[in-house]
Amino acid sequence: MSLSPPDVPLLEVRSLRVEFDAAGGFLRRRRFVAVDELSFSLCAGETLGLVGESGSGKSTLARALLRLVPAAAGEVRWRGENLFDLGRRAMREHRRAMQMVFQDALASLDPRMTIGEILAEPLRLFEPRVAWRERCLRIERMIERVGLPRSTSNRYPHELSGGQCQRVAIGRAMMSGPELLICDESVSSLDVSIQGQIVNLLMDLQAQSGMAMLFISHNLAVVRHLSRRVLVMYGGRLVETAAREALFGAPLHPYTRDLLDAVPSIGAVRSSVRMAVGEAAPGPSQTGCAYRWRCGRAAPICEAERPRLENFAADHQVACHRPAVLGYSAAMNAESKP
Amino acid sequence: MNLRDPAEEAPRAGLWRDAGRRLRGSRAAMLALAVIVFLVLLALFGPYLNPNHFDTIDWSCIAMPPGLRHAHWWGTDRLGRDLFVRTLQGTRISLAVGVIATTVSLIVGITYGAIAGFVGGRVDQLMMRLIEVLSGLPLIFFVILLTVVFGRSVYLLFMAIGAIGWLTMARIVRGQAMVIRGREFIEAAAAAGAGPGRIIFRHVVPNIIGPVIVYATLTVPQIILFESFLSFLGLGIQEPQASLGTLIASGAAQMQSAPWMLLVPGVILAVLLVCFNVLGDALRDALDPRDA
Amino acid sequence: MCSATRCATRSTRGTPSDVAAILSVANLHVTYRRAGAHIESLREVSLDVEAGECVGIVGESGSGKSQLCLAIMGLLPADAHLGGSIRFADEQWLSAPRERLERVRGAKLAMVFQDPLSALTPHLKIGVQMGEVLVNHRGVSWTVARAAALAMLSRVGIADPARCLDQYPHQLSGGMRQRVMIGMGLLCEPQLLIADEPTTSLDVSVQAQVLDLLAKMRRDFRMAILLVSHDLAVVAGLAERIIVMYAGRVVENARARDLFDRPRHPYTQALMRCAPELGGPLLARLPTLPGQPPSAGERLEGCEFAPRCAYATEHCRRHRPALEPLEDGRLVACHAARPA
Amino acid sequence: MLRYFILRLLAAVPTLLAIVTISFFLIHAVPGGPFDQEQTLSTQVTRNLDAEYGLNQPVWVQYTRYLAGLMHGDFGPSFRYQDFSVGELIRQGLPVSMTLGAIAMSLALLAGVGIGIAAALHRQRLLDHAAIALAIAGVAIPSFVLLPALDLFFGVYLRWLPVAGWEPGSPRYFVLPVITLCLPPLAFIARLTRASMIEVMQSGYVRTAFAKGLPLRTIVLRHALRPALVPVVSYLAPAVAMTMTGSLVVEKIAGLPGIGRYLVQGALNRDYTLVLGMVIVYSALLILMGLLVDLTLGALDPRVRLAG
Repeated sequence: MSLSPPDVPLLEVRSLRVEFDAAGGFLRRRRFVAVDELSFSLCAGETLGLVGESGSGKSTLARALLRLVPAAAGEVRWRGENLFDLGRRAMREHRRAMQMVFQDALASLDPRMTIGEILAEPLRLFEPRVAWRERCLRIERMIERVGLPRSTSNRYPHELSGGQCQRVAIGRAMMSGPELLICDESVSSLDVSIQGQIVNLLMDLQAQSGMAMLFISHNLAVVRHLSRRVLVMYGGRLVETAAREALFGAPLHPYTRDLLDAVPSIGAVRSSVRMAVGEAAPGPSQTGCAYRWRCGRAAPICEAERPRLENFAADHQVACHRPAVLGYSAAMNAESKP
Repeated sequence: MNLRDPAEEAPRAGLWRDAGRRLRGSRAAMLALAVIVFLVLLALFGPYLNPNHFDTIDWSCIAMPPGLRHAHWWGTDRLGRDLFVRTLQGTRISLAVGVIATTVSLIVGITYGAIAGFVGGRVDQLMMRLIEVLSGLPLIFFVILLTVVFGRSVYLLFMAIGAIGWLTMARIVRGQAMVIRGREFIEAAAAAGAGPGRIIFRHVVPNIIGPVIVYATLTVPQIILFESFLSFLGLGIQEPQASLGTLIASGAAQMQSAPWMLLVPGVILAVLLVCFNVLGDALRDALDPRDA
Repeated sequence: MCSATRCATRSTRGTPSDVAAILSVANLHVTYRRAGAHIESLREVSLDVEAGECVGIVGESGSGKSQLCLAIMGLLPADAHLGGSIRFADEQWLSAPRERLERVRGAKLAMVFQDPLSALTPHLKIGVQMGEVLVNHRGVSWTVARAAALAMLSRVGIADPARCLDQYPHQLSGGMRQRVMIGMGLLCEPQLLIADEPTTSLDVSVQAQVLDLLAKMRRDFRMAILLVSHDLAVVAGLAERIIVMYAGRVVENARARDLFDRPRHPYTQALMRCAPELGGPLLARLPTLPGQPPSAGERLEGCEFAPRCAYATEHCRRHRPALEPLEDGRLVACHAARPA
Repeated sequence: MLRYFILRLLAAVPTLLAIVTISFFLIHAVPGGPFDQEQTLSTQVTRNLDAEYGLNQPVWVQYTRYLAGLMHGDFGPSFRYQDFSVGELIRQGLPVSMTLGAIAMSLALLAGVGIGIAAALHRQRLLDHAAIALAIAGVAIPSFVLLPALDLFFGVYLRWLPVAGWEPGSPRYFVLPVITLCLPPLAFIARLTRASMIEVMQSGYVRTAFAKGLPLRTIVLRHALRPALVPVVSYLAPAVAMTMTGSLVVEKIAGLPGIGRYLVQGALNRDYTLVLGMVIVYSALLILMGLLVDLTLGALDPRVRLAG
């Protein structure tokens, strides 16, 4: 099954680049490139998974999309309109449609506000004219929608458990009826038993509202359940993008394969991992493939030339000089069967 | 209706309730608070309990030691003025001065610090440079210049002292504002669409008020001490008005012949300062959520 | 004889009947009195670790795993009240004098912590932090200690050990720090290594490396490992026996294969069901465990898991099930799991 | 490191210049002049004096002349102590004040850190409560109460030590002033050390050190002390500058010939050059201490990177 995007995608990112001032540097400022040459698009109602290890630029990407950190180059188009061209005020209007849920739910809620006040904030911002009776009603409805007891509205974040806080954070994001929800590691810090509850809640809300989701996680198993298409990031760049079946069934990039291999599993006794010992910093390198230090398949060309993200099959792109193509179609068939 | 309007409820976070409970649990803090309240009441109403006036000279009782047999319970000074009334009068002035100067430094410090800390970048650099230069100057230098200008009005003088004493407050507020700015809930508010004004007033300020209040509690005794110091140098309150500092200064000169003239105001000052410090410390501990 | 049954029979007596068990925890209670309330962080915990055995401890946050580790190490905060017994190397451990604890800790009994960045002293070079273990326990000179540290670093797979010795913790990557932590624990060739969530703060790829390292070191040093994790899959590859904890209690204690083949406690079942597997079928909804674990200080009359348990009966809510052996030797604390 | 040091010293020049400028114009803006209070002087004499010291010229001319003098290390003549230049006054008084301040601060640092550590390790026990009581007393008892009280007790009743006065080479005169001077910083340092030590002792790496079986002494000295000293060191810059430039109260009560009184008297008498000289000494010391503190912080924590 391949997804044919409509003419204008909801969100389109073109060669996005984000830089930070690196620590140190004496007179000349050194820049650290967190995200580089990143392009992808997201259609209305679609769920996109984004995986990669810490430091690969996942969170920076999410923040750059919402203009919480400035981008150095590239553009982010929302329904064809470049967000970077917007003024502050116009951007704030757009935030209504694009909301975010953070990793640490407790930290993302103002400790001095009750849950009711937290949920009321988006309404105050985007619909200030709503009467308070109506506002209360909508808060109450949202509290029920995210599966919390009514009495929660008078309580403070620190009085709730991690899972409940994440429900509140999701509720806050849903208050303004977003068309895109960015979940940045939103279930990673939760216990497994709670993780499932939150993932199901997100899926339910998406089914009800038809919003699109960008689901960022290092937990491959959860991403596999949620997303139809998956992006893999390494060192600030995309190294592979594919539909779920292709990515999990027949990964092409050595990094994707290693990542999948490294996931511990109850079922199988894990085979020893072949990754090299000296872990190079996962920051983007100036030349060549960033993954070549850890790659089992690295060749001289990997050092000389940076691989570009190229189409390998329909809806499957990879940035690798020596992708693992052997047995690709067989693996694809096996995965798409059940 | 089950749900109250969230806006009608003042932000009284659970933290505050916890802090109040912890504060009440601290015996030392409660004792200090009781002593402060007692001293404030005594300073306000105490002088009326005694028939003497603070600048009445009782020629029959020059430098009389304390005792309950005569009307001068805490003794008299070299001029025969009643020390009970003079000390309480001095306490009243010292307390007023402490509160005035702290309030002024609070207002200036919060405004300055919050702007510097939240705006950040070049504005912050510039504002901090100014603070650096100002704190390079000895405080006493300013104060002496101010005494010359404002010498007539004690309260005006101490508003001016507060206006200089805001440096540390501004630093604390800035530091807190920068910490809060980096917290995820601020980013969440920005992501949710809140503008800078709303973020500062609804999210940043309520979250920095704790350390600020603690620091204010600790500023009051500092200012009282500073006023005493100035008065001791002869720069503060003018005769026949008295503050704890002037009383101590004249007492120190007589410590061999009439030690009570040093001890009475000295003890009151020390007790007052100890209590404010204990209260401030306890408040700080109570507001520290790590110390559960 | 299966270690699980031995544990059950011995826990009541508390006498050393088997020299093979180097760690024996019996009926351990840990209580705190805070803000006027009694908070029990561990209740009736019993377990044995045999020499050379790897035991996994699994449970969600707040289930008492870390408390158990710290209790074994004798590192609980001063206001913790401990009851029961901990025997390490046939020695009563709870009442041991401080000097004795200091002599054994770091030498025969070592620990690896969750977050290696905060667990390493920021202002001391790796060489000093590793060397001091040997200087302290073996009384060797710093030169000898440094050489030993160097050898250990290359054993745990640090690419440039000489350089690493002169680096500070913040200059290393997360995986390298955890390797250093493990190497530091192994310097005196301990009989038991306690690893408290050693991979939780690491990326999956690095996690795999660290788990491999633990397995290799265990073979090389013939030591026992107590591997703690909230993730069943993490302990699956390493542990021979797995202990599942819930709300400060052991709810199931079984051989790893038995446990994964046929989890008997409803909580273990739920844990296994909830963890999404890469190879598993794609489901419309993830399986979940409803409700929340009981909060600290909350005391329930019956089984702590009853409010979230699909099989709970009135009996479960009234009477707490004891940890009792089943026919295959495993221990389970559940009324429903017991044969009628 | 050396480069950092030099850059920081260079950066201090504009700061110092700004301080001098602000002080200069501030004190000239205040009504009155150095010779106004001398009622014995006729207007003509005052005018002559003004002319002699250049006080009749516009302020900015005076300012440039003062700066030009500073370039050559000349602080100018004192208006009040007319036989002395400001440089001479400071040269005479500074050693006394600095010796006193240095002894007091060293004592405060040693005792304060020691008491702070002891209190932190015996938390909520008698020793801790005693340390807290001392700390609060140190902050709350002003020096102008403490020194007379000490004088009264040790000097007048016990006759162990001289009440006041100064004799070069005789440390007996230093004892009571030093105790008075060191108590407030001692109390503050003890309090800071206690708080940070408690926090550090709860940190992960101290727990690791315990898990390694290290004895408590090693843990405290090798693992905990350095990070615990960070807030103490940060506090030291202003405290040292303040103490070393002399305490007006202590020097006045103890009759010590330090420089503590010059700032206050200079400002009261509009002794422009003396005040500016004192401000320069104070701020230069403050800036230097700030630099030393930053270098020390870098040594205490390798993660701190010294960047210009």
